[in-house]
Amino acid sequence: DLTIVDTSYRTGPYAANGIPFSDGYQDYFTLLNERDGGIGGEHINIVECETGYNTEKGVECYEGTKGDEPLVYEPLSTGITYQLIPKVTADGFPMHTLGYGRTSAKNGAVFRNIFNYPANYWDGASVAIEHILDQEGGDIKGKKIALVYHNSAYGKEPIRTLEELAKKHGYELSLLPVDHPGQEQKSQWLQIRREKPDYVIMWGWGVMNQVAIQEAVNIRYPMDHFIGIWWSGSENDVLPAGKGANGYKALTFHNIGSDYPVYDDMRKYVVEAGKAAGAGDQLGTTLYNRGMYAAMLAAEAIKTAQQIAGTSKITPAQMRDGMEALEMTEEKMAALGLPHFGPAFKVTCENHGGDGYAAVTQWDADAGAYKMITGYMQSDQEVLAPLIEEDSMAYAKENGITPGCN
Amino acid sequence: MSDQFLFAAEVTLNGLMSGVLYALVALGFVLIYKASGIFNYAQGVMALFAAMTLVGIMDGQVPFSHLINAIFGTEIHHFGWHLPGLLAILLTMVVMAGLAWCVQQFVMRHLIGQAPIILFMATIGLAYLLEGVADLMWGSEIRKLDVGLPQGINETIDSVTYGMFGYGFFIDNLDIVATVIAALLVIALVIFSQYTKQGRAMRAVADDHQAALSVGISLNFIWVMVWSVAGFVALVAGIMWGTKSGVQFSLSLIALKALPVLMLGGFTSIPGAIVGGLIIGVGEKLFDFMFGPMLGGATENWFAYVLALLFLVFRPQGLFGDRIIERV
Amino acid sequence: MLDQAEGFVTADGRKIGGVVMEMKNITLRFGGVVAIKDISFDIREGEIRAIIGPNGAGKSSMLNVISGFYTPSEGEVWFRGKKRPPMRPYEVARQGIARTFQNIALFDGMSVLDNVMTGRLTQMKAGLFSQALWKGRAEKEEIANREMVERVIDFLEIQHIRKTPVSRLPYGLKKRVELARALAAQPKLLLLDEPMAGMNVEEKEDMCRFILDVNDEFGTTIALIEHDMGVVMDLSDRVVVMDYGKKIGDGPPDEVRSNPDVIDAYLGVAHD
Amino acid sequence: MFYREAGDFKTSYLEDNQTFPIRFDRYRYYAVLAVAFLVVPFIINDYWANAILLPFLIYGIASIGLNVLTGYCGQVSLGTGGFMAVGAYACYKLMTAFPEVSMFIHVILAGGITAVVGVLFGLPSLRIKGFYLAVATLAAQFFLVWLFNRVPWFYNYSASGQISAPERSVFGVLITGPNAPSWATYLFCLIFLTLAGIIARNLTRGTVGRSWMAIRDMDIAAEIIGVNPLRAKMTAFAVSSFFVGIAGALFFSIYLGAVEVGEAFGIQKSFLVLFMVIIGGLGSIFGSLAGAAFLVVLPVVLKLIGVDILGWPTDIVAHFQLVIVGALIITFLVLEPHGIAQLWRVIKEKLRLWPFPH
Amino acid sequence: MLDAGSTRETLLEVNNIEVIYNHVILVLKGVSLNVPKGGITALLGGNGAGKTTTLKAISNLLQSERGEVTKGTIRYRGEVVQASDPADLVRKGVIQVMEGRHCFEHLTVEENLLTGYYTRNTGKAEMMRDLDKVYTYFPRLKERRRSQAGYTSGGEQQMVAIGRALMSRPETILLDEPSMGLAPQLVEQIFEIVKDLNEKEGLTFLLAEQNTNVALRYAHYGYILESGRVVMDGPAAELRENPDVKEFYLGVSEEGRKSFRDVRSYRRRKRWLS
Ligand SMILES: Nc1ncnc2c1ncn2[C@@H]1O[C@H](COP(=O)(O)OP(=O)(O)OP(=O)(O)O)[C@@H](O)[C@H]1O
Ligand SMILES: Nc1ncnc2c1ncn2[C@@H]1O[C@H](COP(=O)(O)OP(=O)(O)OP(=O)(O)O)[C@@H](O)[C@H]1O
Ligand SMILES: [Mg+2]
Ligand SMILES: [Mg+2]
Repeated sequence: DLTIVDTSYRTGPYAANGIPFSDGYQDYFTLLNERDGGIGGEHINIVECETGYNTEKGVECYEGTKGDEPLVYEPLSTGITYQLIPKVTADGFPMHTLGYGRTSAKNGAVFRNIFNYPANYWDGASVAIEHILDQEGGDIKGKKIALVYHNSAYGKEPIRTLEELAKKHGYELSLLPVDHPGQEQKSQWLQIRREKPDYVIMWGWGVMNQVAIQEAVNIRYPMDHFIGIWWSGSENDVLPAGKGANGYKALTFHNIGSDYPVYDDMRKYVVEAGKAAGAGDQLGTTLYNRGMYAAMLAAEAIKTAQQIAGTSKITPAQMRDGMEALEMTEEKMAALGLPHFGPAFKVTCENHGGDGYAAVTQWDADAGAYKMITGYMQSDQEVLAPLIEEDSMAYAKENGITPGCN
Repeated sequence: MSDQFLFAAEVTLNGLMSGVLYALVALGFVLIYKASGIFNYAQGVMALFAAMTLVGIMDGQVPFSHLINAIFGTEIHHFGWHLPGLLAILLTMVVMAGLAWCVQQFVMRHLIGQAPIILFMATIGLAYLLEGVADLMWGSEIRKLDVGLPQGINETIDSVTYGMFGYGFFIDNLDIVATVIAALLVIALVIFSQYTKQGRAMRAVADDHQAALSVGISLNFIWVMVWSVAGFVALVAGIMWGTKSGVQFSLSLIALKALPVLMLGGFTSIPGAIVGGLIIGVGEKLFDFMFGPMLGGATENWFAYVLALLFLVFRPQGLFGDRIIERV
Repeated sequence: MLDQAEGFVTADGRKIGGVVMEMKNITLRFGGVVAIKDISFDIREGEIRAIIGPNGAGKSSMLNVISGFYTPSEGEVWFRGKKRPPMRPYEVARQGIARTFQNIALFDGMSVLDNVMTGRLTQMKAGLFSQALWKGRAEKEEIANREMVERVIDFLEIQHIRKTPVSRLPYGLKKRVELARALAAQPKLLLLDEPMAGMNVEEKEDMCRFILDVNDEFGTTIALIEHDMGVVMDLSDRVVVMDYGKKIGDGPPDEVRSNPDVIDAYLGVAHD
Repeated sequence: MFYREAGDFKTSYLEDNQTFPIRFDRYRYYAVLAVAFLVVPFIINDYWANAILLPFLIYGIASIGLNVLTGYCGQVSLGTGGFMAVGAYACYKLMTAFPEVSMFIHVILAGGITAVVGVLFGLPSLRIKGFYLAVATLAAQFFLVWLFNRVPWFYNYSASGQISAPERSVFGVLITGPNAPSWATYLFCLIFLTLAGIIARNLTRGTVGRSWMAIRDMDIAAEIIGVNPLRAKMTAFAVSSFFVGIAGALFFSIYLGAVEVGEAFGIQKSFLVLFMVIIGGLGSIFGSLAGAAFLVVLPVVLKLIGVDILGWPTDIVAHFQLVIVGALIITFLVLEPHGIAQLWRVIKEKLRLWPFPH
Repeated sequence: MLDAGSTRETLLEVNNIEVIYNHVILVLKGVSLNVPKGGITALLGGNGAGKTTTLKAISNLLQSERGEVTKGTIRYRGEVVQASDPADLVRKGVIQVMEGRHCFEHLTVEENLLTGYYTRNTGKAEMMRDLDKVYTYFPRLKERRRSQAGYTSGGEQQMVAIGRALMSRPETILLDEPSMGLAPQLVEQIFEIVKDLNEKEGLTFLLAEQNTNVALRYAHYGYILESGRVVMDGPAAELRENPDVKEFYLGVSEEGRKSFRDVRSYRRRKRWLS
């Protein structure tokens, strides 16, 4: 048996987002267990631990589960991630933060046990600008871009990148923080209404997303000029605003919808067999897909690790090596029944974060679904790489880590 | 007129409207405080519970379905009906009255004559309980609430003001509705508490449980009544806020927006809730408008509290609160 | 008989000294209500001074003015020959004025002992650090004051309830604890607001005994409000009579008792 | 007669004044201390330390602090989270600025800084009372959190705005960072809790304590009796914030290791500590600890029963947990409004009379 | 005639009740009382004897003080009323004037009085008539009708409390220390009112009083309570003549009333029990 811990949150302020993600994450492993008899013959044992998006409970979950020798942690909370970075490093567990967490963990030479492939926040910020550039025919000099962000470590992540990119592309960036929980955003949106920025980028989570989109609809902000990060891009976020939300854009680093062969198996082996983690009604939603994607990446890493270690019963340390050697290719994804589901990338010790590919989706209110409207675009590595270097080295210095790959 | 000025005017107007929404939540607090001297921590959760129940009833969701399914392995989710908003609201009111009865029967009745802080604590317990029950009953997904309230920019005001100043004012239709409802509620509640026998009894209860009992006021009745009314107010607040942001856990956090309003207006004053709401609404919006950029924004959360605090230093019972009796 | 400067000697031979406290033309208003109208009177060293009058006459308000809780709208308070500037009640307490309250104001959450110990707060000076470590001054002071307080407790015969929370005590005992708390402060001037309300004759007798003993043994000056005419007439050396905020009589008990205004406004029938 | 105090005579006021006047209590207290200091460190493991004991010890300190203010001095405060944040950030700044200085000193200094801030925010209490004050203290909560979020100096200009504790040791033993052994972190916090308990107890049984309680029970009468309300309230705010600040410093440096201010020290924290104090018992040091233990341990136990033993889905367990905690709070209050401490007192009184009903 | 008046019919019957506070403090140890219809019954006794507790037990107000009646029964007109809601009891005609006033501080004097009318539904005109009646009893209240009760003097609050009870037109009034804090004139006046109501309207009174002197002058029958037990009872006239009562409760010994100044030596009270 191999153990996977799912630190989920099905209660509290972010439950609506935590549930589909966790469902997808668990269902994929259940599928492997049911259909393939596990990975490499090893049954996957899922241990779920409820964090309520609360760091202390996250720590408790970690301490409570680490005795089970789980292969990887996926906390789905930037706060818990920061908590666990030193702990997992000391205890030798790998941790994967899929599109969240500490961006500079991309530098695997410093963050040996932390992985944040295939994309991180800074990639997100960069791709959003990339998309705007596309829309504007490559020139956004003098354009106004507003960032509406959750006033927390998470929300502040893209600021540095956007500022750097502003220097490069010559747009004007204005910052509009929204305090937790973000139920009331009138002043931010009145300001947007007055200043009429050409684009609005959003870094929100939870109720902040819904309110922002509703307010944008209210002031009749052109929705196709409103771009959210992937954590602001779930169905939950647009549904309360109804038809008005049509045209809203959000980033993603994986595909959406349930139009993949793997879903047939999923229905057959998991949902209809009554083995689904949740109600089984979330298949194909953005966050469910993201959870499943995370599970799939973990499963592939396990396979890689098994190959390297030459044994099916791997340890967390071997899992770490497997993750560091993970290579996602189109063929692999197609074979899994998930063709083109995410970007192809290859993890190395120097690069724990993938290549920073992301795409843009757009909400179609009539169809009630997001649609991919672009292919995967790469973030501006030229700008990002030095930033990551700088931040990770600062961390290394503060914590007395000698960066290195062996 | 300068642009800056017009914009400030627009911000002010919108601040007033947000203030009304805060006041709607604050009203529930005031009612219960007035009738029992209890600071009802559960008011926010009640709004959440009411809104969830309303949506659940409208959509014909089976209560506790997740739990039932988990235990019995069944697959039930929906009754398969869709009720019109008004009917669902009526049914929700019945549920809220039931809740009020339970609160009275299982909590308040046993705590007659206790110190305010202990009653406060009991409402904390209630908040936990209710939150858990709401989740078990209706699940934690975000749901859209649409009882047919208009939403979005009010075209008339926009075009009229455009004609007048060359700058169209933004006013949300939902806010207008909220204002009307709040005004009606306040008038009704003021009349009730100030001029009726039950209202007088309610205030008597707040002062002294024992003495109220001794003159024959039935605390049971008063509390069921007041909690029902507070439940109704919570429902109204839940509908307004739920329409804005969808029905979800965070609705229970709107209580935090109501607290400074409460302080400013006075815990015991119904009109105070409205006036306090308006002041806080305008204050925080204008402050953010004028000093936000300088201070790095997101000042709203603390500004309301600091404003209320400064104000209280000069008038410790809030604007319209009952004078705090200090005698020996 | 009254010699303004020197004081006088009472029938039973106690010597009453000079003026300690003098109220000059005190007026007190609350919004529209005039609780006290232009009242002057004095209290002499060592005497028992009674204030009487119908309900709502302004007696308690007068005590509140003396103890600094109300600031008079007009008029002056002279204490020990000096005009008293406006001060906070606790500063007044530190000058040696202690009191009891009409509606018992004990500290409900504390035991009788602790309540009485609060009476000594004005005397305790140990710093926070010393108290935190319970060493040095704090400990010594605590014990010294405890001894003093135990004497008061013995004196008032409340030893048996020393450790009882006051909220559980019956009314009468609460009044006694209040007196104990005031006495613990070893005041120069003791103000008592209806100390005997709600007591039966026997308890009143005890209470009178205590009051007289305090007055005798420590020479404490006492100002007291009481509705029981028997008590007032027997105990007090001089009586002020108030009615609707005005002073309608002032003098030795016998004189007051036969004052027609007083009979009219307060006593009803001439009391025996 | 399980519990006896008869035959336990006191011959001096000194003895009568001690913390545990009853011999039986005193022995039990020594026994608990002995186990906590001499036995637990040897059997502790990471899970017990990080999931249960550290949070218990730290919340214990915080709730002793809040109990001083709320339970003893009657000033209800909802600013605890904000004050804990002050302690945490003070500790962080001190740790990074003076790496060689002992953590003991940093933690105590952090407490001191918090005390100053606490006094500042306590000033309005001279005018504002009751629930008005409670709500007013939220101003401190929100303002402080906003400030720490806003001013980069506080988080040493780190990109994410988080602060994380560098490794520090005391007497050569690591006590912060992931490699700190759990017995060391445990002992470190335990020492602070013990000190806090003793100091709080000494203060509350002496002069300041009485002036606090006088203010709590009837502030006007207290002032007329001679209690200086300014002094009483400000010392209460100072002492309370001192403890809360220490708790915040430990919470950040020893327990979590990295915090984001809004999340770790948000309003939820303020409420949590207040719940502990009220459930445990206002005006009781033992109550503070009991309340902390209750709210730290209960969820863990419920989770254990629900998930591990009954095997229910985690979300249902989590929801039930809310229901059960809520119902328990209410039941407790109905049974005994003055908290666990009072419940304990009543049980003792009953035991003393046992087997007679009264 | 004062000492007659009462009828044979027992209205309120307290049978051997025991009251415990806080689960542990036993306060009443078997108290039995009979209150005849149309009579004035006095409950006398020293501090802490349990008078207030007895009255609260009757009117069911103990619950909020964490006290409970653990033994015995209380009947009103033959009906067991222990379990009923205090409000029901008021509707049945029993109202209590609590010790220590208990006014509604934030309500005005007039509003306080009107709360007494809560259980009645006889219309506004009736209400105003009753209000006027209370004002004629207590003219001082009329002057202060618009003031917040919390700011009125102690005696005024006592008047409010009594007036409030009268507003409910009860059949039986439980008066707890009505004379406390009232000026002598007013004490007489209140007892005159009691007598008046008793004789003219046939109201029944149970009054706990420390002012034994006055109480026994107006009451028909008296019970004396000592540490939770009834130690003596009898018609008021008899009690007045009892030497012990005379000495300890009326303050008169063989030599007649003595000055408070002269009670030099401490005397230990003679206990009837224990
Ligand atoms: N703080 C206040 N605000 C308004 N009115 C007040 C205040 N304090 C006292 N009064 C009024 O002043 C008058 C005098 O009150 P005070 O308490 O001094 O009377 P008293 O002589 O002590 O009467 P009693 O014998 O009934 O206690 C009363 O009518 C009372 O209502
Ligand atoms: N809430 C309570 N908790 C505990 N004990 C109480 C409580 N209330 C009263 N007692 C106790 O009950 C006993 C009787 O009190 P009660 O108030 O009935 O006396 P009382 O006869 O009315 O005295 P008084 O004349 O002083 O009013 C007292 O010894 C008192 O200590
Ligand atoms: Mg008075
Ligand atoms: Mg009594």
